Amino acid sequence: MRVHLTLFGQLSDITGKREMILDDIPDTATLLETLNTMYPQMANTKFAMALNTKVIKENTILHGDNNIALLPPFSGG
Amino acid sequence: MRVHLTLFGQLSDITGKREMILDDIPDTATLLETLNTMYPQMANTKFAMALNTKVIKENTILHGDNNIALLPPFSGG
Amino acid sequence: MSERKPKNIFHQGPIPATFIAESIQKHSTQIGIGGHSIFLGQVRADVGENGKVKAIDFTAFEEMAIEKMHSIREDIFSKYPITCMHVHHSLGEVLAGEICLFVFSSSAHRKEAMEACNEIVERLKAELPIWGREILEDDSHQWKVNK
Amino acid sequence: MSERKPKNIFHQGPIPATFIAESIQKHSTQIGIGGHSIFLGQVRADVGENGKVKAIDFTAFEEMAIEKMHSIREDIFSKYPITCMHVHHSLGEVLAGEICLFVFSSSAHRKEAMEACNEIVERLKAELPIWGREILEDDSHQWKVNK
Repeated sequence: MRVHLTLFGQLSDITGKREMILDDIPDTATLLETLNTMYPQMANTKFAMALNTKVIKENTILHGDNNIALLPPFSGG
Repeated sequence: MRVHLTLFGQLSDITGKREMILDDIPDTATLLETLNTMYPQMANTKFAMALNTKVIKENTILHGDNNIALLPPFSGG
Repeated sequence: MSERKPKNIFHQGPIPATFIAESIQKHSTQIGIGGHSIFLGQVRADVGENGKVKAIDFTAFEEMAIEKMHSIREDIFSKYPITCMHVHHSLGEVLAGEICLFVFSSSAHRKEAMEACNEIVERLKAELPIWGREILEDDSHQWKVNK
Repeated sequence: MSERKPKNIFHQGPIPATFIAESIQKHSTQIGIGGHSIFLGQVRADVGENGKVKAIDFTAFEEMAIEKMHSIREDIFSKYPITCMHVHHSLGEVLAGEICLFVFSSSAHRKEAMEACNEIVERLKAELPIWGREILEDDSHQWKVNK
């Protein structure tokens, strides 16, 4: 499956990117493994994952097109 | 002793006056008796008494000139 | 802290929104501030058994109110690490929908500004010798009662 | 209450004091309101081990933030008898001393407006996907951490 990934906060510093497209990602656990291989520093950063604006905590099987955002701790206000 | 009396809130409605001067008032208990005789309606109204901006609760002997204010319950804000 | 002098808190008539904006704007030079808490009292068109309130005419024992507000200010500054606080209260007539009270506190962190602001409002309503004469739509009046 | 639609809360750059004044002024027609509670977040020139903050550059996951703010709004309206609430948050660069957050709630009686305002601020800081990139005086940056 194709993943449109958006990276916020310090994750955009670590990856040097605000957005990425990744193909052949069957589930979110695979996405995380792939990212950790590409950017080992990400393992040191706490973040949540949102699929189409909903935060997901468990491994989730992906279908069709997927907008996934990686969210470091919020610091608005 | 002379008392410069200032009446606030509903007390100015009851007395029809914002200020009064009363002579020969030896203490605050006498002041209250005098006012209750002049304006019997005042007995139905709750108020505090301030001598020169300080609230007094006990009968107080008056000396020299005295600025006394009668303060119904506050309703600012 | 004893160098603070009593400030006049009274403002003739309603407090304009532009006055509030100017007060906020003045704090932009104080770059240690992280949060401002503001409370505004607005004259409410209360409907009671005698009719609907169209305005409140405020009077105060000004000298005593300013002294009392000064002592509240000293207490608040010693209790909360705030940067500044400002209080403005209307005198005279304020129409329903207009602002009659403006309380403004600022601090490095939000909680202190909010707690200070709330406490200032509670204390000034209870302790300042100010009276509101509610003017009803038929031009009769009644004295406001704070709950 | 389900007819309320998600509102955009984002404002490009700092929130001007005049914008706040206009927002206050608009409420003068709502004569059932007795109190307004306002919280303003101001960018603080924090000094840390890496230097002094001169600005914060805010980014947000806007779509999610607006959805989330909508659900906070529904919760607040069902919990407190408030008349209205407004939230505005900056995006992009906001200099130290400038306003980056404006939360405004109004109700007939003061306590509800104050409690609602405090709760909105707490929840939005914890729940909205917004990030502050602190720009230091030497033009390096670090990511803001909310306590």
